[in-house]
Amino acid sequence: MSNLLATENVTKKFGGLAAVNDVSITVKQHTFTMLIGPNGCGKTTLINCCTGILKPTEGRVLLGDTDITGWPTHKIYEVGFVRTFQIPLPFLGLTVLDNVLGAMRNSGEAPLKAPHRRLWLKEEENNMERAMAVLHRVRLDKHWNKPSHTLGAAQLKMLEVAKGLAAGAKLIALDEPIGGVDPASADEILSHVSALKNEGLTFLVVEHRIDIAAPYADYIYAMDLGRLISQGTPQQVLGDPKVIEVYLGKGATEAC
Amino acid sequence: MKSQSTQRNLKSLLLNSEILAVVAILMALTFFLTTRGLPMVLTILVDFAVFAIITMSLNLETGFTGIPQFGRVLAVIAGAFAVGAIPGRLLAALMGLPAGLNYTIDTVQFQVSPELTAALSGSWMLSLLFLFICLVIAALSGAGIGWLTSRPAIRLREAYLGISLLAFGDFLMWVGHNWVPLVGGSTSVFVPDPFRIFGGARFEAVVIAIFLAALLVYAYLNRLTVSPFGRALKMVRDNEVSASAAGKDIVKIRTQSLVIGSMLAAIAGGLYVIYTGTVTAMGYSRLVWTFWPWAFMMLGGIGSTAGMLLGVMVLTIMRTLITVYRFEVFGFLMAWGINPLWLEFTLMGAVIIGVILFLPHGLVPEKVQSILPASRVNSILSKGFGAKLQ
Amino acid sequence: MAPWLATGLIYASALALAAGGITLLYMSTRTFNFAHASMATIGFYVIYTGSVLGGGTPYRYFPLAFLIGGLLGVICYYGLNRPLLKRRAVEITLMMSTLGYDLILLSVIQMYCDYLTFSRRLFPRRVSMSIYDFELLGVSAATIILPLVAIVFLTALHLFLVKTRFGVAMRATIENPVLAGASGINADRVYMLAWVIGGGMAALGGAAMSMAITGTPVLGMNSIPFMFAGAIFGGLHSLYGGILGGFVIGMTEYAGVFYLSQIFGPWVLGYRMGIPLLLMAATLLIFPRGLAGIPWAALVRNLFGKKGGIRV
Amino acid sequence: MLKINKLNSGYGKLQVLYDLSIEIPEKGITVVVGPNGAGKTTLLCSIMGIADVSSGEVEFQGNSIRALPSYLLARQGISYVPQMGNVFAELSVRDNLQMAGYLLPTAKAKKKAEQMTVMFPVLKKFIDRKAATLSGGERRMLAVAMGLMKDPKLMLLDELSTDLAPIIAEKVISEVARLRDELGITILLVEQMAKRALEIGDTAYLLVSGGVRFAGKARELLNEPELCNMYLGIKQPAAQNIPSIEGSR
Amino acid sequence: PRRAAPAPGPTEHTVVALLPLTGALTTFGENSSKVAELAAADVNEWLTKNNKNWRMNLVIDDCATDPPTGLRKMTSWHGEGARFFVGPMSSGVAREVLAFAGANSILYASPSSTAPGLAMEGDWLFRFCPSDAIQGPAIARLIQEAGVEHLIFVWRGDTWGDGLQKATADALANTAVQIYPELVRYDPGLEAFTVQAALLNDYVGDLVRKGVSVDKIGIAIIAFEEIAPFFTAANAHPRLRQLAWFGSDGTAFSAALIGDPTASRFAIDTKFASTKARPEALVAQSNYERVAQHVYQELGRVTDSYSFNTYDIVWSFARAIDEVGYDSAKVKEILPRVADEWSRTYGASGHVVLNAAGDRAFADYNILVVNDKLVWENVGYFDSRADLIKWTRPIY
Ligand SMILES: Nc1ncnc2c1ncn2[C@@H]1O[C@H](COP(=O)(O)OP(=O)(O)OP(=O)(O)O)[C@@H](O)[C@H]1O
Ligand SMILES: Nc1ncnc2c1ncn2[C@@H]1O[C@H](COP(=O)(O)OP(=O)(O)OP(=O)(O)O)[C@@H](O)[C@H]1O
Ligand SMILES: [Mg+2]
Ligand SMILES: [Mg+2]
Repeated sequence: MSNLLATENVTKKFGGLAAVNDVSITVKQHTFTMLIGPNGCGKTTLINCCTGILKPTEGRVLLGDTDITGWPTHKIYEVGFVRTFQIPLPFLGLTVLDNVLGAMRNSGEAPLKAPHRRLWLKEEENNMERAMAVLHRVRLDKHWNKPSHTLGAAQLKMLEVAKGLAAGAKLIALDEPIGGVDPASADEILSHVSALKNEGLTFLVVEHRIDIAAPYADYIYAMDLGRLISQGTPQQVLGDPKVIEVYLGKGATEAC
Repeated sequence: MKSQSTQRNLKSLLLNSEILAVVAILMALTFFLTTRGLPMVLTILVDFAVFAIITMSLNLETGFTGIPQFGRVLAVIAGAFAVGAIPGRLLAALMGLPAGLNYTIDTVQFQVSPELTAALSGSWMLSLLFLFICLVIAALSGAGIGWLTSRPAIRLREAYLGISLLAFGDFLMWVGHNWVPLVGGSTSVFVPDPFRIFGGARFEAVVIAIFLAALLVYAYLNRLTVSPFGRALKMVRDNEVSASAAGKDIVKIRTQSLVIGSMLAAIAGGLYVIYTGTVTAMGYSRLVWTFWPWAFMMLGGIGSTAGMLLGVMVLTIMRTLITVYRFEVFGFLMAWGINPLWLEFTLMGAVIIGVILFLPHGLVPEKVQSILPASRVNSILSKGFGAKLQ
Repeated sequence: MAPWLATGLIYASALALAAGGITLLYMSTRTFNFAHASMATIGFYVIYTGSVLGGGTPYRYFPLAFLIGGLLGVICYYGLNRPLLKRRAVEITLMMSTLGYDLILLSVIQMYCDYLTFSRRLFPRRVSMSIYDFELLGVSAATIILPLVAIVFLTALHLFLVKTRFGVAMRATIENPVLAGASGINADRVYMLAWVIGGGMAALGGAAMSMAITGTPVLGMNSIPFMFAGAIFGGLHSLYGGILGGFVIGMTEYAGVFYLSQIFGPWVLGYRMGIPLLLMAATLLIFPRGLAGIPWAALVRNLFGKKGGIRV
Repeated sequence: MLKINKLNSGYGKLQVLYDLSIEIPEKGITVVVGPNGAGKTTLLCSIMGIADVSSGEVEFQGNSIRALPSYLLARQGISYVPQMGNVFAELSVRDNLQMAGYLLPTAKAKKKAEQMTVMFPVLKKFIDRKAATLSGGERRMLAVAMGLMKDPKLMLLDELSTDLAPIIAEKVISEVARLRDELGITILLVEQMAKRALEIGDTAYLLVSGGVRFAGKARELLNEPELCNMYLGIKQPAAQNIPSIEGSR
Repeated sequence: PRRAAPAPGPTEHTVVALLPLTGALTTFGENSSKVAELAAADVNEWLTKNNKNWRMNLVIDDCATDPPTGLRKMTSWHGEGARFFVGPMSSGVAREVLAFAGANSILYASPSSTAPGLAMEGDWLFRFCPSDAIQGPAIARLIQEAGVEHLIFVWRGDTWGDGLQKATADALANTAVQIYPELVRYDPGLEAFTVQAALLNDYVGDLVRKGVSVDKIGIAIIAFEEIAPFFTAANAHPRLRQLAWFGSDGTAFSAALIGDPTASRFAIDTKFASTKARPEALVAQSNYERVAQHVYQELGRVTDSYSFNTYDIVWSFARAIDEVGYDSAKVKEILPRVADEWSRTYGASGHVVLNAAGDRAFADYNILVVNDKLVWENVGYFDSRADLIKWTRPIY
């Protein structure tokens, strides 16, 4: 398995605070890689640095062999790397389905082509089929035609995940995909992600609900205070005393 | 199953807002035609058509893309000034008449413009060509100003952008008023009239031409926005961060929207000055060319192109009625020393407020629905979604 | 005193008051108040009517102008703004609704002028308030009094917002009314107070402005771009920014046109509104959040060669 | 303390809750659990007068509070921590805390804020930063702190543990238990970490599709394997208290 | 209502007065609207007395000195069937509606548009006031009479101001008067003039430094009601008070000037002289007094010179319509003749002779100054045919 995403000594400073400090991780192809760590340790910031929302202060981000450091977000999307947001950012004026369709590629987005329906209709239909399938998996298919501002909190989270999954990328970063989602649905979403992984996609997932998510993980990175503190298979990392101390807490120790 | 779906199609066709809008408009016009005669209808139509184009362009930028375009007058001015300044000069230069900086000076105009119009009214070919050139020049200058305004639009947000545009709209008007070689400063410049060739039917011809232009713009915008492009615009409007994460180039999309919108508004400005036959810089005030279109847009329903037509039509008819019937209906106010003249402002204000309070989404609310035709959506839905992914 | 300075000072103070009101309303209700135009005009007509019919100096009627402006603000709040805020209307809707209100006020102003013209035999459509002014320390009193009024008033307001929790409550309420309510903040009172003060400031601004330039029924309508420009130039997230912006816009307009026309000739006069606008545009392009958004500290640090980039 | 009788409510035309009746006993923790979209948040919104209540009664300490605006509820001692939008993103952390203590005397508010920064040291560290720049979990901590500060009689807590690292989540939940035990505050807790919540809770309601599916003692719900499995994703028998990390598949 | 007493039997013919009731020219618009009402009432009285079978329905509308608004109002009223318009007052609006009026056979007559560029043959616009090409020489002559050798121009930058300034400058072209090269043109919307006054002071200073004596310097100001704030601002510069200032018909009889103590004092000190079209030897039946009285009664002010033209326009329309019916094409043919005939006896503005372009052919100008009692006083007149000023009380 080759490396799909690699960060090389990425550092991000906000004023004096180094939110991410010299972090190098690699995400191998066709894996479910998890990123864990206490609140504010820099997980979201790291993903933001990888996807162009923020520019790293130092270090490089590589996607395959391409250096994508500092690229704008939409260009990173172009090369097959999408992300979802921890706090959902839906397109409130669009329907649930259009939210998902909008995250997919369609050549009808060029203003010169847009007025000629013939040129993009087929594409749109295929997209819709796929979008509906994804919505089905996150249990939003019933709501496909609702404006997204009428969804509840967890449903928005699922929509956010659906947008990521449908985008047709090879690497998908999910920032807390199951926060606030009920355990049954959470399992369903993650098993879907797992199925996609088996079909050839790669995932980088941030999640606090270790009990539900860890079983799906192939590899885990743990961070604290902006630095990597542990990495390895789930067993190794979750058993690591450092991780237990800063992240999992005593309660979890006993279980392991 | 099949008959049921055709029935549903028929029903959705009837409830289709565009069709409703067209029917309502036709009914209003027929009413005026029978009760007040053709001139009234033409009067309404020409006002309607010019402002419909402007309002639709505003809707593209504001309703779809979320740019607070409080400087609509900028693009209208660009089109009007360009058509006032350039095509006439070109023609004059061709004919060996003064076409330089002094072309716009009152006394020169006074000699040149009858000759130009005479030349145009002699040849269909020339008139048509001239009209075409006017429109192209208007479109180009509109696109130019759209591109220019898109530069700050990248950096400035919301109110900052809206108010900057508003202020610069005022400023551009003053430039036209002060810099004589542009459009004659305070003493307007004449636009050679390509419709003079219709002789006595000139007014009717102009009205029909502008009306057709408005319909064309409508058709174009409708096709342009009911498409993935339109959806991308709305994504940018709703959430820029999320839109860029979904692969949309915010800068590019905002620029595209501003360029297309401004181009259309400039064409409307160009058509308007061809219709009036003159460009007076001071005529391009924010009240008329920015705020009225905004009011039309609010009434029509932000984000809905068909709504724009309906909104402009309703308010145009209303404004005409207010102008004409003010004294008859509200004459009694004179008893209290209130001049019904001012009711035009009162009523326009009341309409804006009423619409916002009681019809917050306008006459034709923005449609939240798929851009695919309903039949295709249904067939996809009926297939079930277990279908394979990727 | 430079010839432009007297008028410039009055005009700039007036703009500072008006722009401050716009900023206040924007901060507290997200409403960009177009009705500021007519409220300002009404402020002018209050002091005009007072001076003509009631006698005495115009300054006696400034408090009344403030009150009437505040009243107009309250009407706007209960009639328009409140229902819309309840509905969580978007910014442009709020903005447009005040345009409707402005048009209605404008027609009321015109009707009132009709009344003054026909029943009172006055010339309300073109008024030089300066003829009601008196002389103080060798200059017209307005040159001294109005900047003072502006400074005192704005300082008091600033202190009120900073020293009490009201200022924070105001920003909190508009950002998240639900949470603000759950924290025990009475949104109604916050909004209403903002409208009283904002409307009052508009009227004060209009009244002050009429001491420098001719009062007409479109006094406010003609100067509203500058009030707005002042507000955004200063930065909409800070009251002091709005005040500063209004002042700078007013001063540059007068000073700029004076000095530039001496250098380049009188043709510059025609483009006078461009001077503050270009300054504003240039500033906003570098600092998109206006004067109050300029990281002065970092700038100064940079100037003195210390490391650390400017963050905007 | 809080009594809800035959409540019907929703958003505009959309009805979410149907004839819902719930009672919250004084000085206890009432846990409301249920799958997504069941209407838990809507329930809290209806109490606070944010959702549209079409019929039914809401009584707080014997008085109807159905028509009261939320600021008056706050003044009666109800503190609400929403699920989303629970901090003032554009304000600094300090101002957020100040707003939370809006109803308290200034000195007391200061002291309380102090206490909160002791409980969540991050807040102290970031006291002058805009809340919008906090990380997801830090935001949630701020929200919880703001809720705790208000010195309430009744607290409505919507999904406290979301976005929190397990160690913090545990801390927050035990803090909730402490509030009840030491200060005698009545608490209505909506939680997705159902198991943990039910362990500390006294009364429990299981909400499904806008109706009550189970009402009773919290421990009893944990002993209903079918409900637990179907709606709460709790797969182990109740006896085994601690979540296992690897074992569930 | 505004409609002047229509009787039930006879047909009504609509005449629309498009006047600026808002915007910069409000005062003129108000005066003219009162006068138009008076004229319509007089016309209808005459029609009734003579048992005519039609009545005039006069409608007053506001065009706000704004070209698009003016055009919209005209199209709306045209849609209602109106074919005759009194106004618009400003040349800008008059020009905006030119093409529309031409294409739709709408006859309109302006009481006050003076732009030379609108002097076109065959168009549908009549102008009952002389174009600037006639007033310019009057002001020029006045300037020469005052013994001024260096003239500084300051004027209102709109169609009217630009036109009149140009006409005056043209008339001065071959005289001994030198025009100062810096030309001060200000925004028509401008309401504060400290900067302009300061500039003028600089220019005077410049001339003085070059050795020109102050009594050889004059300032021609072409302004409307803003003359009052302008003088207030100029008053701050003592040197400006020593020069001779010249006005135009825009400032003649300005009520604002009289009403402002500082400004009127300044006008007295500078012998501020304004020109105003002079009714040619008014006959006894002239309606001049009647119009002046009416406005004074209604509005409590001295009316402006254009309002007399308004009165004559309404009557000329009425007489012509009475002759050939409500047919704008026919009226267009006979209007010059009718106006000539009627005004010879009754014209409020004196005898109206229209030239080939449909503009008032010639006119004499009264010279008006503010006297010590703060009233406008006529001190002489300019004879346009002889190109000289006949003083009744020489001021220079
Ligand atoms: N724009 C910003 N300005 C200043 N500090 C920031 C900004 N964004 C994030 N931070 C800080 O950087 C640190 C890392 O934040 P980040 O969002 O990456 O945390 P996280 O690991 O995702 O935490 P959580 O699990 O709570 O979401 C936090 O302390 C946060 O407060
Ligand atoms: N503002 C709203 N407008 C319209 N419908 C809404 C709104 N908020 C929620 N809903 C709908 O109400 C239903 C119940 O939502 P609610 O948020 O109360 O569920 P919940 O039990 O809190 O779920 P979650 O676990 O997601 O928090 C959902 O179907 C949702 O789509
Ligand atoms: Mg995070
Ligand atoms: Mg919820």
